[in-house]
Amino acid sequence: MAQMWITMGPQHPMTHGLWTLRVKVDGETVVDTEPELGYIHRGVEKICEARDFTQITPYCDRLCYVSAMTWAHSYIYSAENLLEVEVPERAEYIRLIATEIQRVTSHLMWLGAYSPDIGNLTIFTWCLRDREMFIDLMQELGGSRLHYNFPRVGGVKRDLPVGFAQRCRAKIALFLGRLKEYEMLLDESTVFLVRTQGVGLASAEAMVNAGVTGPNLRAAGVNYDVRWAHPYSVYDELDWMPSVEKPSSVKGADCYDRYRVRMEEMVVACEMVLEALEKIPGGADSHYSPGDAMIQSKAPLRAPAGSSGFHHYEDCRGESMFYLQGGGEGRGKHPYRVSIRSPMFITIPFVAKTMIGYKIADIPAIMGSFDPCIGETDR
Amino acid sequence: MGMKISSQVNVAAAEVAVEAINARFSSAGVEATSVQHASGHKRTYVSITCPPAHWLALAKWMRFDGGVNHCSMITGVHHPDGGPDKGWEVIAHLMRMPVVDQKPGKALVHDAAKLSGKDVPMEYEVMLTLPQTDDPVVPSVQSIWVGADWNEKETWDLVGINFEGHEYMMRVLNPHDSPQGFHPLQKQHHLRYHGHNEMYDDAQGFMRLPVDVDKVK
Amino acid sequence: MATHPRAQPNFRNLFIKPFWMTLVTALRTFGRPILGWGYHNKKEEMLDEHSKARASGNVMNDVTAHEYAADREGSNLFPNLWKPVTLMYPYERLEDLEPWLFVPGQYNGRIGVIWETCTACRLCVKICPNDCLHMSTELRVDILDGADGEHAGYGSDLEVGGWAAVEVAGVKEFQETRNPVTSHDSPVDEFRFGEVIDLSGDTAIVRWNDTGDEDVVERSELLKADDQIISGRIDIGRCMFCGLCMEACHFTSFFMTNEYDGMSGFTRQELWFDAARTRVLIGEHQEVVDAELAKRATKERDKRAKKVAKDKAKAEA
Amino acid sequence: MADWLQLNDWLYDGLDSLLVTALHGTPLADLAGPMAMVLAATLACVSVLVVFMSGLGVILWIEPKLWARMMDRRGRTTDWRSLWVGEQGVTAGEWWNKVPYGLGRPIGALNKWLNKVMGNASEHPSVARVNNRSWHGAWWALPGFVQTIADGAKFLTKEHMPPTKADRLIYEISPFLIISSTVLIIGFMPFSSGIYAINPELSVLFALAIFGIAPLGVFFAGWSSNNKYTLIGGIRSAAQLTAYEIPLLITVLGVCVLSGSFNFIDIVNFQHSAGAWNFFLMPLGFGLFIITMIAEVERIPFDMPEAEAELVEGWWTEYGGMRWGLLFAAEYMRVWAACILCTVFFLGGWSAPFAGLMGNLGVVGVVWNDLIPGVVWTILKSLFIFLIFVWARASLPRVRTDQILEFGWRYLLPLSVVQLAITVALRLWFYDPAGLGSGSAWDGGSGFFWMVPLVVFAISMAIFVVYSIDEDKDPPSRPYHVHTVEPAGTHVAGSGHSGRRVGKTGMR
Repeated sequence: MAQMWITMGPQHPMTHGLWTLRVKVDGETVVDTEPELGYIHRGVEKICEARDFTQITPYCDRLCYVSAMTWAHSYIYSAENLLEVEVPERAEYIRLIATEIQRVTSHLMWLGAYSPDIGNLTIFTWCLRDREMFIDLMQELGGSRLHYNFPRVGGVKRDLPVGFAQRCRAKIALFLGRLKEYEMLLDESTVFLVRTQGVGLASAEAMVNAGVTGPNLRAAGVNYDVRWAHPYSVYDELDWMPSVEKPSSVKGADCYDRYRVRMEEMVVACEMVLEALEKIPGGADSHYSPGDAMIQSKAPLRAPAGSSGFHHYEDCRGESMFYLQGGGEGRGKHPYRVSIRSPMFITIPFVAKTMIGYKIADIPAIMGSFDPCIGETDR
Repeated sequence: MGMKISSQVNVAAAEVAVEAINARFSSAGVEATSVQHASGHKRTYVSITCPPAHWLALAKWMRFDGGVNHCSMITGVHHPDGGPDKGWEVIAHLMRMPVVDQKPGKALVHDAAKLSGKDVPMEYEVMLTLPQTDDPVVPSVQSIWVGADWNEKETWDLVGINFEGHEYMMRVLNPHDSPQGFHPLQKQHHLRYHGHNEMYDDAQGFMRLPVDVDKVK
Repeated sequence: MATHPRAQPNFRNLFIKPFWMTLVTALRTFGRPILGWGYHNKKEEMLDEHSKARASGNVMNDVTAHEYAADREGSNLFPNLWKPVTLMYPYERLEDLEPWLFVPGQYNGRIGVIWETCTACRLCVKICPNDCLHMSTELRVDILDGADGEHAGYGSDLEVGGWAAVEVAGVKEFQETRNPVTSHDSPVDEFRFGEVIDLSGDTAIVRWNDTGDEDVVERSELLKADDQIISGRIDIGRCMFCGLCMEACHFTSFFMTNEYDGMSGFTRQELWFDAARTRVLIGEHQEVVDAELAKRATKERDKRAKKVAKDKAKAEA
Repeated sequence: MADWLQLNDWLYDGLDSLLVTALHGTPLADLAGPMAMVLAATLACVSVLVVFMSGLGVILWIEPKLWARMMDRRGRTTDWRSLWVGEQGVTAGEWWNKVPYGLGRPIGALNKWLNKVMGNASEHPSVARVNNRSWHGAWWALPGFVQTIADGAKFLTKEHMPPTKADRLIYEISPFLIISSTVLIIGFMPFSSGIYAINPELSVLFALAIFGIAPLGVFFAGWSSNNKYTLIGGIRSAAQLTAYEIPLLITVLGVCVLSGSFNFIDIVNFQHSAGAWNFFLMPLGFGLFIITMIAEVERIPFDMPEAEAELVEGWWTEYGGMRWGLLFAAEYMRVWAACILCTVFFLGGWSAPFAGLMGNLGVVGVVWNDLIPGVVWTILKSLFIFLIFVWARASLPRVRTDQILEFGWRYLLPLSVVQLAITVALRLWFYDPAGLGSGSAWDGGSGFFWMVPLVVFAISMAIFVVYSIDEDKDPPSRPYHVHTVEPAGTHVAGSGHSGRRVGKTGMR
């Protein structure tokens, strides 16, 4: 049968960003794929080599513009590892609250973009309407809607604003009710199930070997999560369990399982925020001024040559990691080398290969279920 | 029941892993130590220094006997003034994850407290150092961990360290037609516009004057 | 495997459930103003008293209270049917409707600078990741500092590594006679500046800036000079509103105001904000200047008290 | 049964007598009859087109409003607008004064009056600044209605850029193939007993035959645009055509069998005389008709030829300007035609609902049944059917191409055959004037015949409810599951690449 290469991208509704997927198609069936990344490669690693440790955080916000808070914290934990800095307890709780709200925002953005890929455009406005609530919370906390520059080496920029706890609890309570509405429109819709179940199968061991982690891996039935495997922050003091999904076929997790994992992960994140608001030392309604010892500890500015620090972090899309080497320009004020592990840079080529054998209409369903974010992919 | 792996279990697992590697590879110049993180929960991880020649053997052993099933990241660093024996450095970060294929309808829910032996998640850091050379080459582990495939492509693309045995090495982040030998993360490349005080920048050149600006007729 | 209890591809889910959900959402949009459901369909109990007080009682704040606004098709007969929700930006502003999002200290808006309290220490220029801040400074002598009378300063004294200045002879007379409008020669520098290398007793070693040679000078002749800011610019085109300059400044001269609009221009030069366009609210400006001067005054007073105490202790020892 | 608005009769008789008397004694006298015939026919067609296009304007406005409500938004609300209002007071000013010979002055007066009555006197300065717009309009001016007309007109200004290597002949013909076949359908559809363009004996046959031509035009457009995406879109449209055209025709055949004729007006008359709409006599047929009609006009959930997610714009991609505008209008005309067909077949066309019940309410009954012309009822019922179409678009995702084909062959076809069998049985036993049954449902009165629709409807609803609430313990194996060709995720790095990367630049 005649086969032809179709170029899907760089501007294409399926790509959720700027990259190209060349697909060899035999009729309607996908025979071979080949991803093409690097369209928005800004050279963040090279820029960070000429910046202080505090100045790098705003760049890490802009790595994945949908979940800026998680990426800034991913960098900050590895910078603290390099500079050997202790973080006060309250700052860790504030960081946890900020990242978990950001996780919910990121998953809502994913759901809003995923369902139009399959054809149901109504969910898009529902998700953005609810995401707006959490974006308001982040704006109170970080100062602007998407990029916050919130964490500092050794603590956070600012304490929880006045009245934040009450708004947070009210909005989370409202949102947990909204999730049931999404499920009625998606889970209880045969057409959605038919389009997502049994599509894009990927087994757990193949995914781990290929470097795919996070919700995509937990969809294949293993509750592996960097937050408990390599603990950081105060995750071990909260009572939570990563959301895991029983795979639906012997070949592993399909699009529906990945969808279910993220829906439950939103619930788990909300419960974690509520629990953190109770357990936060100093109380959720007290407000310490910036630079206070409760939320920021002193941190050295320089890292000696030859020192190195790295930290594995659970981003909304997988395991992100920063590897820093100290002793760069400015007598060590700048890092010598910053290396960023982007989960989606490894996952997208894997997903491209997972699509072989399915139909053209399944390409957006499969690719969308892995939640690609191209900002972090190209760095 | 907070999901918590106690630090003793973590340290013990690290010790076991270190002994296993040293027992197997110390003759070949591979040296493994268990190192403690400097901040946060002060977890212990396995740090291995290995001569590039034995990297493939060590990788095979770690993959099939050590249970290290995930290649997290491969970083290349360029040390132009690191002395004769330290010109380039390749740091591979690997992880041992308790992940097994599941039957349909079954999920493996680990209880963090009861993990033991090979199920305890462990971080590995393998450091390969290359002497000062213009053509750094390191064996490729693409065939062992699929995740290492695009990591190595990115490292060659940005830092210029070749991976011998890597199929279809191509540029992934830089444009495909960037010149041969252009690897931006090498130290001889410097940032434009960095540090100088020029107020306005005219990147697109809108302000350039026409060629014949001073011609009268 | 469907872990959601009702997620089965059966006949009921083919269209009944999805249809029912969209119908409920549609009917809910009519019910909102009638049943008194507030923002996002729930009563407004998510506001604490402080924010509720700010948000209510002002006609500009209550979208439903607006009788008419441009681009907005209300309807008299069915006000609840055709009442749009969108915020009509130029005429309604989010900081009126949700003031708790724009608390002045907590919003990363336009940079506001108090130029009076700036001591040209360049910490902000160094900390800015995108090199947006540019400052031009000049060596000056604060002649009011030592003088008495209403503007008497505390008279700061020389420090090692600081700047000192000597009056150039004959310049005062020349200044009187020179008519700046018609004279053809450039104004002569009134002072000669040098860097203080060493202070011992009443003599000081100064390396002059213009010639570079060092010589010993009587302290009484030397005047204290420092590097004062003349003009500063922020390139808003490159600024990413990260707020690091605000944190780096020790003298609270930098503020992130809560303005998010009005920062646009047609060329890059138009985006260079000088002192005029980085103003802070007048009241706040005055507060900050007074607070900063008071802080410096107390610091100076403590320093002098400590010096006096130290001399007295040395005298007794 | 015939309501008072017999437009066709008025036209034909009126014009005939008018021309005969006018041309009496002149050499054209004997031509008066045929001339009247031609003139009346054109006027009939024009009146049908006007009714149809006014309905089309309304549905183009209803869809975004209803869908927006389902998206928890309010939909477009902009209304009558002066020509241009920009910032800094740039307005069209009193443009009506610039109309020559002072013809614009009444418009200005009307505008001032409306601004005064329902205008926008606001104390807020920035609001008053834009105050001289035309009056904002009120709810009865269908806020947002003008937007669709403005959108349509906008396409006239857009440039049409045919792709260079396109097959120009077919590329130019296919849009007109689609548009003309869509407009032809209106020719055969009656809006009420008196308002129709043509009323041939086999009008149902004509209408549905023409309805099926458009997907062919879609296929030609897709192929000739020399674009991979449009090619796939076109092929999908052709494949989809085979899957649902046959069930659609069998369902309509059922309707014709029950009413005994292929003429729209006879079908409606049958439903009136049988005392029950076909909706009650064949609810399964109604469901099948709606599903197949959604597939016919390629709307979500059967949206594959123009699937946004993967084909971006499907077979329309290479069309621009008014060609695209006409194609867009043609798509909505087909949806509107489908709604009217559904009304005529299943909802009793122009007969007032609850006619019997309202009939004995005295004055109200008279107004309800007789005073309101039939065309109003047809349009109202069609709008209701259109709401179902929009409701489906808002709630269901898209189905894959192979799933449509499987769904069409495996579910729609057998069901439509079953439906045909039921209608044939009904026809023979109850509704056959000379048939087996002792009498027929028409002469009513005798015995239980008015019970027939009730019983049929009750049985169908019972089956529907039983099917809906069945708690299937173990979920049935999915009918349209696609088995993967090659187990995913087991590829070895580098193996999948098909040996390209030949050029120096690595680009193919």
